[in-house]
Amino acid sequence: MKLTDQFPILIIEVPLIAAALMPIIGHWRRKWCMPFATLALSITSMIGYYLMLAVNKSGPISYHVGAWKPPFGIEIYFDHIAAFAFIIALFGLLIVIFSKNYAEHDLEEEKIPIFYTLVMLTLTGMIGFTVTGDLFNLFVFMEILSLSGYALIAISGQMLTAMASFKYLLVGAISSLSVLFGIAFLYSITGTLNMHDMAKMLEVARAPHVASVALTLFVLGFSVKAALFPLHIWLPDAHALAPSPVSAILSGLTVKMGIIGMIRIFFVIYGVHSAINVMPIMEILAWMAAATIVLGAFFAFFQNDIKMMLAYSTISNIGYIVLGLSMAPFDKSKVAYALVGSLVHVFNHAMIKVLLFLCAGAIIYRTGLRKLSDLQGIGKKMPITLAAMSIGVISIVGIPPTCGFTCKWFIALGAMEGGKSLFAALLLFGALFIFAYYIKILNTAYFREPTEAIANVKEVPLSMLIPIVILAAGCLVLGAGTLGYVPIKFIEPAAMALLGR
Amino acid sequence: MNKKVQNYFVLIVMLLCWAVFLFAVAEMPLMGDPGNITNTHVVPRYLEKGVEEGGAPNIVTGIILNYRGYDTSGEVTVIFTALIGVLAVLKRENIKKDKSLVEISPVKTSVIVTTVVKFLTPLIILFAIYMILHGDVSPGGGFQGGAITGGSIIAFTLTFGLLATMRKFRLSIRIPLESSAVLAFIASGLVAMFFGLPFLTFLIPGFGFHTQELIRHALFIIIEIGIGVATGIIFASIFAAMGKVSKE
Amino acid sequence: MVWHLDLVLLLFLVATAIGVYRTKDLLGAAIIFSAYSLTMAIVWQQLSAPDLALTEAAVGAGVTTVLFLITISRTTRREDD
Amino acid sequence: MTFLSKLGTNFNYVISTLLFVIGLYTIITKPNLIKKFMGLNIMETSVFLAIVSIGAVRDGKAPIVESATKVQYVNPLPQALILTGIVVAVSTTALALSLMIKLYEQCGTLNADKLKEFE
Amino acid sequence: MQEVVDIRPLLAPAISIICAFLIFWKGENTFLRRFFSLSAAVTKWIIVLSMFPVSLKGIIFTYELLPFAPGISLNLRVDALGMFFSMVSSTLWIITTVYAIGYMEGEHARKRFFAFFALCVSTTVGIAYAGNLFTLFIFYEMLTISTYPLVIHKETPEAMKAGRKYLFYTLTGGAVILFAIVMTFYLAKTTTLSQNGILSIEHGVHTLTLLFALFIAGFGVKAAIMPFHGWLPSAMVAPTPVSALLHAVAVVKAGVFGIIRIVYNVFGVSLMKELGVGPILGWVACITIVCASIMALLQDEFKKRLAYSTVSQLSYIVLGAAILNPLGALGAIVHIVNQAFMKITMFFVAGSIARKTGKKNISEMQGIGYKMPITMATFTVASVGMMGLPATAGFITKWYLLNGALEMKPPQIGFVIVLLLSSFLNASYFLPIVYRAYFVKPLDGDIAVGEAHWTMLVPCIICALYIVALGLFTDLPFVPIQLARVAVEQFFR
Repeated sequence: MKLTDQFPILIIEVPLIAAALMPIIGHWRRKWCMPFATLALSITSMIGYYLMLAVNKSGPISYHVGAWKPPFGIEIYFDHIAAFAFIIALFGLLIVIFSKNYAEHDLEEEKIPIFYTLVMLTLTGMIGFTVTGDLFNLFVFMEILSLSGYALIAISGQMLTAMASFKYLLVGAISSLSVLFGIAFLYSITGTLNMHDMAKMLEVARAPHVASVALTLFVLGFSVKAALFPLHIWLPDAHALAPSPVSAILSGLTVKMGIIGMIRIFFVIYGVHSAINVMPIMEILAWMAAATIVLGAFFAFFQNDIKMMLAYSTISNIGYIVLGLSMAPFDKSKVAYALVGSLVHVFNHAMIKVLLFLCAGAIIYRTGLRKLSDLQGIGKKMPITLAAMSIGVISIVGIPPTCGFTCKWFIALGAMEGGKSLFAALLLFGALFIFAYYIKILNTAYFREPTEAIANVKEVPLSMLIPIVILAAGCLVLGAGTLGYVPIKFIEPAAMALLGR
Repeated sequence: MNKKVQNYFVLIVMLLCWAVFLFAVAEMPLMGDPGNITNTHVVPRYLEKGVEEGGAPNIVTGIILNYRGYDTSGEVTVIFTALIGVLAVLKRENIKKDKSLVEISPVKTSVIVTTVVKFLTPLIILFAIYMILHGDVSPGGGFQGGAITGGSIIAFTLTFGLLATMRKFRLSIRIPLESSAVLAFIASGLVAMFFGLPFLTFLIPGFGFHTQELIRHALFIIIEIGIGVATGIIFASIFAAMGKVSKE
Repeated sequence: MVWHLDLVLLLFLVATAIGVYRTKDLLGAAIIFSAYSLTMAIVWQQLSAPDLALTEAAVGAGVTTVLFLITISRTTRREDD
Repeated sequence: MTFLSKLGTNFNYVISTLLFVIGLYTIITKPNLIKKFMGLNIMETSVFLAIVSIGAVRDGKAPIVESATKVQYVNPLPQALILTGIVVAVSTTALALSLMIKLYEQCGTLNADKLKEFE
Repeated sequence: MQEVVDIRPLLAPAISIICAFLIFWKGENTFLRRFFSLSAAVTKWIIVLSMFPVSLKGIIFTYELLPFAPGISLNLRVDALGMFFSMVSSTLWIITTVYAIGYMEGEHARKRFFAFFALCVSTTVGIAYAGNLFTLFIFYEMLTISTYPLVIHKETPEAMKAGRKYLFYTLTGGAVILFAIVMTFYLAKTTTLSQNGILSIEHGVHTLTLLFALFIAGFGVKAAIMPFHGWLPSAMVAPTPVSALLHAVAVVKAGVFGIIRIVYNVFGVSLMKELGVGPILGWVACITIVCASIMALLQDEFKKRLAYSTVSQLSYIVLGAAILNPLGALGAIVHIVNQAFMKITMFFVAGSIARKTGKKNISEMQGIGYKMPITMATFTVASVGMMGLPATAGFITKWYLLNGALEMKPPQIGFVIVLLLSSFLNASYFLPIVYRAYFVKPLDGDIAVGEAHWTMLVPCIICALYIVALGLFTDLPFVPIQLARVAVEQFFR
């Protein structure tokens, strides 16, 4: 087989190789870590780009590791959802470029290679999680990305980071366990671990109770990973106290893994044809998501710490995504507006949130301050960063013509379609609430005179500006125009496939 | 008091959860029944063809290395991650600055212990090596062997202290060895790729039957050794990082 | 009959688990936990899973316990602080 | 077949779910972090027990083929999975314990209730 | 009817946006700033004017811009009504810019001010040219955002408070509108405005009524229909040119414009008649008219009083739209321009007085007429117009509205009464100012003539003259009222 046929595995292996070699390189030449990581990630994102185009052209790609036909071996199933791997690689690249100065500036000498290793590992885990077609393999990759995530939070070694990390670890470990238990239950009634095969066996399996309990366990586990409302306790501390590049990774990408897990479970394994009716749990999810939107926005409103604010807004945006998922119509007659919207929002929110956290990181890097009240008039000192941040803010609120708007439009439309106008209203007003607290950032940034604390603050170095500017441009360009179509056009067949049409 | 009430409440909730589980359990296929779907759907192939396909009389090893080898590569990545995570939280021990608990503990290690450990460690390591190399025909394999090696190293450290142990492995050797498992997997996967086969294919066509067997066995051995060494060193390093106490 | 032995072992598992819960002294709890792991190893041997038995004996009873012990010695023995 | 008799046959599952719940109870109610982690380990092993029991076959031999004669083996797949699972468990434990050591260096306590005051 | 694809609808808003960015780029330099603002204003005016005769023939310009998601795109479409609104705003922009240049002398952050000023007007024109509800919404939100820095320009706590209030009201309105738009799209599968409505009765009376209520609530915020008018008086802290812009040109007019669009282009006359929501809307407007006028009576601060009078005047337009017959519609549309000119004159006067003498309250303004005769003369003209006496612009509106109300079947005598009552109330809160200005000696007794700077005086005069002109020449071919007639024809075909 040609090299391009090997791409589905290479997209996981390239960062893994980089991760494995990173400590060795770091032991000899500290300076080479960052270039090496950049190189690996750029190769990965090229591969991802190729695969994305391939999927878009000719449907999902199935790759059999070790030449074992599924269900005997492990299958790597690269479908439209798995194309998120490309996004992970790309944003990972930007974040690594950004974190060059951070690592040199804030970390002690010997932790630099460790930092890059962990970043590569967590990206590997996420990519693997996204593309794998085997349930147990998914669990393994989930562990990789979670463990490296826990460690990354505590890497700076400052006060409280260990506590935040531990909180995350405890909850995360329990959630992984519940996923594993779910896998156990499903395996006991299907006798296979390959997702598609499992879906087939589940249709003939005569064990509704087992299947429902398994589904519940899965939903619980993944809602913890996605920080859905009652299970979101770990998120704010973890995302706020972590170093900013790490917060960008966690908040932009890692949280999405819970969502992708849910998608796999709901639509691939249980699916539309399955004997188990997933609708009731969808109802519950919808209400949880609604609560998440409102409460996330509500708590964010009272934060003074920028990163806390961003963390809470992540929670409420996850609410949007899950709301969209939960309103996916299972009857053929309806258009899957909501599903498309939330799938697009998975990507958009990743972009916006990475942008925002990088901007916050840039500000903290220059000023060392993170309280909003200390940062008055920062906009006059760091114009480019703050301009980018404002773009991010506008898009996360979902004001056209930025990319945040499209998904809200679609999800609201889907809510209408599902006859849940209440949710649509809630969503739109939730956006309003979010704006209410983001306007505080803009106010302090632009309409105040600089305090003497930040009197001699300069714009951040180029290696930090480049990712920020690129992402900001993305937020604008992908919001409108023919480019604005691209994510939707790409995701629509995916949604159709998920709904088995 | 309040806390007690809380605990009772939690207890009740837990029992409810258990009840829910029991409903599922009562519906699960009967345990030990050969006719279960778990024993009829995928597994028979492993049991029938396992020896010639999987290439190991010990089917479990065959599955670990061959059928589901990719899981195992993920597994070694996980333990590698664990090590790096531990190093990120607590730094690597530093021979000059740090001591181990034994060195600062008031109790003097008795002669008996030292002698026994001195005497046993080589034997344990020998047993570990046997287990690593013999994993495909008998229970055990790279990981178990590695764990045992790690245990022996830990015992050695506990007796003779950080300094004495860690001087035996210099950092420039340890670091490559720690990632050797991941690298071994990737290497043997890349071999297959080089011949244009999917990742982690061990049976490479285009050679004579015996050569194929030989290559496969060689790859197995490489992986097993990689896993074993890496696991041992990783456990030792984790232990050293956790057990160090800075001098001041 | 093997299954009865299993039954006893399983009940012993539960007992050790509760013991871990109830012991105030963390060192003791760690020891009980290693007993738990060893029992688990035997159970798996009974379920004719020798590889797992070995692994659990080496890792669960060995390494994990040692890690617990060293953590306790680095931090504190008493449960309340 | 009645509820109870099925439970009797699936006794391993009963025990493993019980252990799962005990572990969870430990995690929730015990303030001490090390204790919490012992609870987590108990949970993990309980899940492993469940998975291995899924693979068990009455008087089946361990899946090591000595001779070509046809004998009833137990299901090897769960064992392979659990091998991975155990590694994952020990990795999580190692990371968590190192975090605890760090925490104790910083705050001087491992009691969750006391740690709250530091936030 | 005839439609032509043309780039000019795009150019008109684009000019001001470009201007805004130029100012952001080189705005520190006073000369460049003024040059950019004025030249952009004039260019835009010329562009709009060049479309005027064509659209007077009833021809519609369209221009397809970026598509967003499937089904929603950004397209521009200039019918007579949009043309009319854009004429008003672009004309007034020139005048206001001239005035602002004088007024803002020595203010801080002038760069920001003028940049957002330009942005604000371009979004207004965008609203005027919006071809579908979605585009309308986008520009509507952009207007909100770009007005905010103007409102809080002084950056005092009070200004910040006003700004927050403004944002809260308008954004909530925006969300309501978005919700309604989503609903519309779901019902009608399109949001493109068409000459006689895109919705039809089979969507269900209750749904449609709810939809209508939502739309009115949403646009009513900017149109300051009671009880959504709260932001308007408190937004008075903004500099005078801004309040002039807010009240006369951009924001509030965007609101009423939206309402007219909803009534005629989304629901359409026939559907409105079937639903029978017209009179209800009319009565809401009437209540607003009366209450706001009474509130205005109680105000002593000059700008506050003007603000409340704005609230009441806007409801004339809503009322005209709600009457649902050609005369009413004509009155409503014509009042857009009339009220704009009258109100802007008043604000200019208020601003000049404040700048010149620092007096903000009416009670302090004894004999201001001696001091600034020309200024006060223009004010007098404007207030006469407000009362709707003949030979002024106000009279035209009143005339059409009254006839419209009488032509309704059954004739709504209530509306007639309210209209007459309101002109009485107008008189009773404007004449005292005039009286106080001319017939009461100033306290400090100095009657030395001291007019404001010419950049502030000339706009007042122009506007005053225009008010009279509007009142007198209603049949010349090129006066706005002709365009309004075309618009009405388009609605009632």
